[in-house]
Amino acid sequence: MPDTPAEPMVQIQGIKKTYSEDRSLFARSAQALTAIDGVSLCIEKGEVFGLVGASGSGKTTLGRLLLKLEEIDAGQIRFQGKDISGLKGAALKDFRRRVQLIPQDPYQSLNPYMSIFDTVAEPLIIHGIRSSEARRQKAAQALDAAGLSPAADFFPSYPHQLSGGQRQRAAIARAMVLSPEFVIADEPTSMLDATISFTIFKLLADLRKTQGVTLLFITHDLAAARFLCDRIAVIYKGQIVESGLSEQVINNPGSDYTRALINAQPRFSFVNQ
Amino acid sequence: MNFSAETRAACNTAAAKRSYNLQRFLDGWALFYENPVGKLGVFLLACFGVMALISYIPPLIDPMYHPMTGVDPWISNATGPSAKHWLGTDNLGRDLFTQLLTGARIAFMVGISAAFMSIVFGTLIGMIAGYAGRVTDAALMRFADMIMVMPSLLVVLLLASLFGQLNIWIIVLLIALFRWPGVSRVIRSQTLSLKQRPFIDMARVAGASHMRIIFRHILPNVLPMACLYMTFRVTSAIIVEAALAFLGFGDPNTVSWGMMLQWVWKTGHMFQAPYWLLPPGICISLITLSFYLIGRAMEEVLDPRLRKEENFE
Amino acid sequence: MHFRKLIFRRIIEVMAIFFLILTGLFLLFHLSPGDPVSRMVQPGMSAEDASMLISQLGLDQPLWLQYLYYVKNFFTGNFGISFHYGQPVIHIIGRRLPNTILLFTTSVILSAAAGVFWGKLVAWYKGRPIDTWVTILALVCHTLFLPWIALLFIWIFAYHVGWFPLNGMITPEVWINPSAGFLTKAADIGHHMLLPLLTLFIIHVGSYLLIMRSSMLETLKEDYILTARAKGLSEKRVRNRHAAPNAYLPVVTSIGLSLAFSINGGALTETVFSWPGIGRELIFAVSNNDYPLALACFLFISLVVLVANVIVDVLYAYLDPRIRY
Amino acid sequence: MALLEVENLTIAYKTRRETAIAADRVNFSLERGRSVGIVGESGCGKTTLGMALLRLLPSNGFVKKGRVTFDGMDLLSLPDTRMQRVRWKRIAMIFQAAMNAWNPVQRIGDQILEAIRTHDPKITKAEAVKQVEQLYELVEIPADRIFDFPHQYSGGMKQRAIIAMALACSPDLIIADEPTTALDVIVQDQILQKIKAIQKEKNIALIFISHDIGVVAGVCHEIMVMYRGKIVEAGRREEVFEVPVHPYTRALLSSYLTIDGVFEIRDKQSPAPPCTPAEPLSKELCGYVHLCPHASEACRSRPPQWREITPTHKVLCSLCR
Repeated sequence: MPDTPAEPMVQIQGIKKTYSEDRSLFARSAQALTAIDGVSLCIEKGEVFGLVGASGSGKTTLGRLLLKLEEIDAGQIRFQGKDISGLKGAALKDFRRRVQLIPQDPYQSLNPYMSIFDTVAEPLIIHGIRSSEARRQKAAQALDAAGLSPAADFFPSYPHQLSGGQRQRAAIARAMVLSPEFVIADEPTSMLDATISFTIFKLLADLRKTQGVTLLFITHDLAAARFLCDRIAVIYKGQIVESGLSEQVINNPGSDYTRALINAQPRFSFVNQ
Repeated sequence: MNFSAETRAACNTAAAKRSYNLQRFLDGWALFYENPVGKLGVFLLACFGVMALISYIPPLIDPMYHPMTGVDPWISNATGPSAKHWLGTDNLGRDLFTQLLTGARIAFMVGISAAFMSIVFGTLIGMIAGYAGRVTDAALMRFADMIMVMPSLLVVLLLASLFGQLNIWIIVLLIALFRWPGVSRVIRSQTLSLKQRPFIDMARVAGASHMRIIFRHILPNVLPMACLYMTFRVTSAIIVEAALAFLGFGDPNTVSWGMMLQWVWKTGHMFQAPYWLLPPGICISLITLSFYLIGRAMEEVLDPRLRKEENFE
Repeated sequence: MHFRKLIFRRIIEVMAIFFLILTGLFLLFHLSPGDPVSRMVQPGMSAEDASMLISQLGLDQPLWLQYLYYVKNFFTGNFGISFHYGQPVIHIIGRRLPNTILLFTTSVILSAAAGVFWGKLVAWYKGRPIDTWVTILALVCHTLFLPWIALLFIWIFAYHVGWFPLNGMITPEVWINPSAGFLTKAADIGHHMLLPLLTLFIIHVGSYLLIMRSSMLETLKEDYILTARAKGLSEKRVRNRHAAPNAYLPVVTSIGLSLAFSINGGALTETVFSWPGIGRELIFAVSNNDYPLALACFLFISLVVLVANVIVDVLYAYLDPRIRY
Repeated sequence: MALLEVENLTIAYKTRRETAIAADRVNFSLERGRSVGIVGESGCGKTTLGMALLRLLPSNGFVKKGRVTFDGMDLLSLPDTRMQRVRWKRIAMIFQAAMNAWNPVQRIGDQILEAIRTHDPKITKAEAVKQVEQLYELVEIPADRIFDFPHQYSGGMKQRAIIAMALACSPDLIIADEPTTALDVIVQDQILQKIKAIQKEKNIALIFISHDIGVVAGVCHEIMVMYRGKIVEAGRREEVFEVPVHPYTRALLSSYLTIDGVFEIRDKQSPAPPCTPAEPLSKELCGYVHLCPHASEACRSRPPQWREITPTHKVLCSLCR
């Protein structure tokens, strides 16, 4: 793949997505909801990009569009320079290998009927790694990297036997097992307790350093985005209202919405720091 | 993150290494068996199972005990219970007790095969409708609605009149064909909620094919519900078959409890021969009750919230 | 308004379903072995009458034209002549349909009302002996074999005790008497109706009770029940004003889904009690190969179920403001 | 005497296999007009505690021992009908925003009216409606929305309406259980400001339950940190934030991300300024011992004890000397 150093990982140009509410056979109602309304973004190779927005702002939809879980209505998404809208067959499978998801809810993101090994090894089977020895080795590596070690201890367990943090680590291991180039983390800690989510953030930062993966971090929490991300975009009602380097966005917010968001953050002015 | 020694030890114990499915099943069974409703259901069902098994024996002892063709040469009218005929005989001199035993066999056969077929149809259609969504879903569900508003008993009757005498397997097939919509509605709504769960997204992102997602990820999750519905479908199949036979549209080559009731009703013995009227009705009611009890007990083991659309049949 | 649009849509849907049933029946009739003409025209008819009937029903036309005739005939109420009665089918339906609707609606409304009321109470006392016993009783009622329990009732209450007539809907002597007023006639029908009604009631009340019970138990877990309690309301008020109105909703849906099942039971009851309804007529026609009558009975029964479904939908929309507003 | 005194409150749940303790020997008291925040991770028993005060535990939950005294009344032994009069009239509750706390088939206004008229049967409907209008003004919802159904409200409006209903009978104590979870940051901030202002203005006592220590610190005078059913540290919020002593509190604070970066605990040294031992209350071992970076042999063998750091700041930890 011709990878010029300047080429961005993901380039989004003016994409739109609307949902129609009704899908009955006999009546087609006209109510439509615009989830994404003309978003353009560029995510560079190797960076952690934060997408911050309130619930219903379209941030999760944007992630799903990037993952090709849903199709855009207008605009263009280019992944490593190539338009993804028409991908099919082998090309789509190749895309699936390169782009992965870390989901929101660790209690729902693992199939309760599959052991941790089956879960982590499933992408390997799908992508044609036939030798079971190779699969074991790769799965073990991924679990170790995600902080579940010794991996062999976790292979036979089922999701309900793990704690929330452990499950999220298993989900991360599954996402990383194919060594993807681009990972979308969709509110990876919103269901976890504060102390646990902090460790997950640190794990994500580690993975980026050791594996060089590009990360899109979707969150409602400006503070978490600042902690983890190089650059931040703020999304509001389906539109990007502001984007830039994290420090810049937070110290010099350019839009009223971002300013309101920053002002609404809890502060501990009573503590003499 | 640090894991405690206990957590690791817990993962290593034999119990944890046992398959999750097996573990779930054993837990579920314990909960099921604790429930008096479930116990009673299993007990009743075991009784009927024994009846069905020993139904093969009497005709071997003496051909006059054959439920269809065996006629007691000394009896030409309906008679009450005696040492020779424990429940008495019908107006042709056939032994009611062996008829009753054979009826259990037919009930099991009809109930389980029709239920199994309708569960297979219902689960497949429900999964496909829920997973595919959009037009496929709408079309399949409208079709299901259409079948659901049709009174199945009367439809089968009408078909019987149009196509002539139905044999027992055609009846089974027809019952199955008219009984899947309820199952597919439930399986569909479950599939819809499963589809929202991130592990399906994870599978798609990993590049899994639709087949893989349906059979590897969705099917195991809806299977318990399908099993539950199977018990309810068994009852409904038994009832429909019995009602058909009662109205005179059963397979004339089989003896079922519905058939026995038809004979007692049509030959005008219902006021004179309670020994003939009571047993088949009690059996039909009890066998449906036993499957129903088992279903109810299973329901409490499975998540009760899954069942929003209670079914009647 | 949202509500009207919804009901309107539902009516369109139901009409589409009915049309599909109509078409399906036509196809089945022509797919099945046997000659359509001989099935619609009684052998004993004079040649003149027969050819008139054939041209009326379009049986001498190509299949697609026959279909158009068939649809047209449905809307003009022309279903041919019944073999058994020798009368136009529509007249027979006209006489039988009200009887079925009387028995069907009375039984559904009574058993639903009783089942919902008792289910509400039983759910409230979950875990107590009364709950266990009523639940088991409801399960038994629900699984009783309908024709058998009907026969049993006739045997006990009509034959042995003699409280009720053995079968039928009216006593001819009462109706022949010119001095009999409306009340006397109504009482006579009521007397005949009681036993079939009791049969249907017992079969249905159990399932309605069980559904209401589980719906109520689900509702009691909801957060707004906690709010209602926290507000300091009395337990009775929490139950009747907050839990029950929400628990009705799934029950109404279930009633809609169960209507087809109820009509099965209705047909069986009518047959055993010789209640002159359309269900009994269908079973009778099927037994006697009276095809014109059987097809028309089936269509009208489907129509009854569909109309009842629309009524249930209206009721649901009325009970749930999320649909109304 | 304090408005609310909770002594040694132990709450348990009966499950199929065992009896699980959800809250273990909880002690605290609350004065009129003061506010206390209870912080802890999910499942630590904080919601159970709130429910127990109103005697609204689920059917398998029960108070094992302890006393709750509210304005001189022993709440746990009050007859049901009298307890119904305490509910909402004296102690009101603000439920989780994510919960569907509104009955979906009744108009919101009717539900508020019901609360008012249940506790004041003599009030006329017009007067009660007037009261609701005033409450709506207070929580800033237009009065023409009063008789809407819940599904016509947005999440933030529902939450504000819940606050309006909580104030309807002018209670002495409000228990707010995660009132802003699942709301957007901006809406959350508005609601918190509202709760804080109303609490101050009406001199109401407030128990504020949340998993988010930052949110709690914004609203409450005092903070209690709960871990696995036990209160492990309690004190004025300045004390807890400036000198957190219990290792769990420290972990909670040092993983708290603020807009300016990670929250920095001023005192970098691991536990604890010198303090005097308080009355020993606990018999079992510390619940945090398996995760605690400072756990010593003593922690694994002896139950932790309450230590007093200042008269208002206490901690349940053996490491504190």
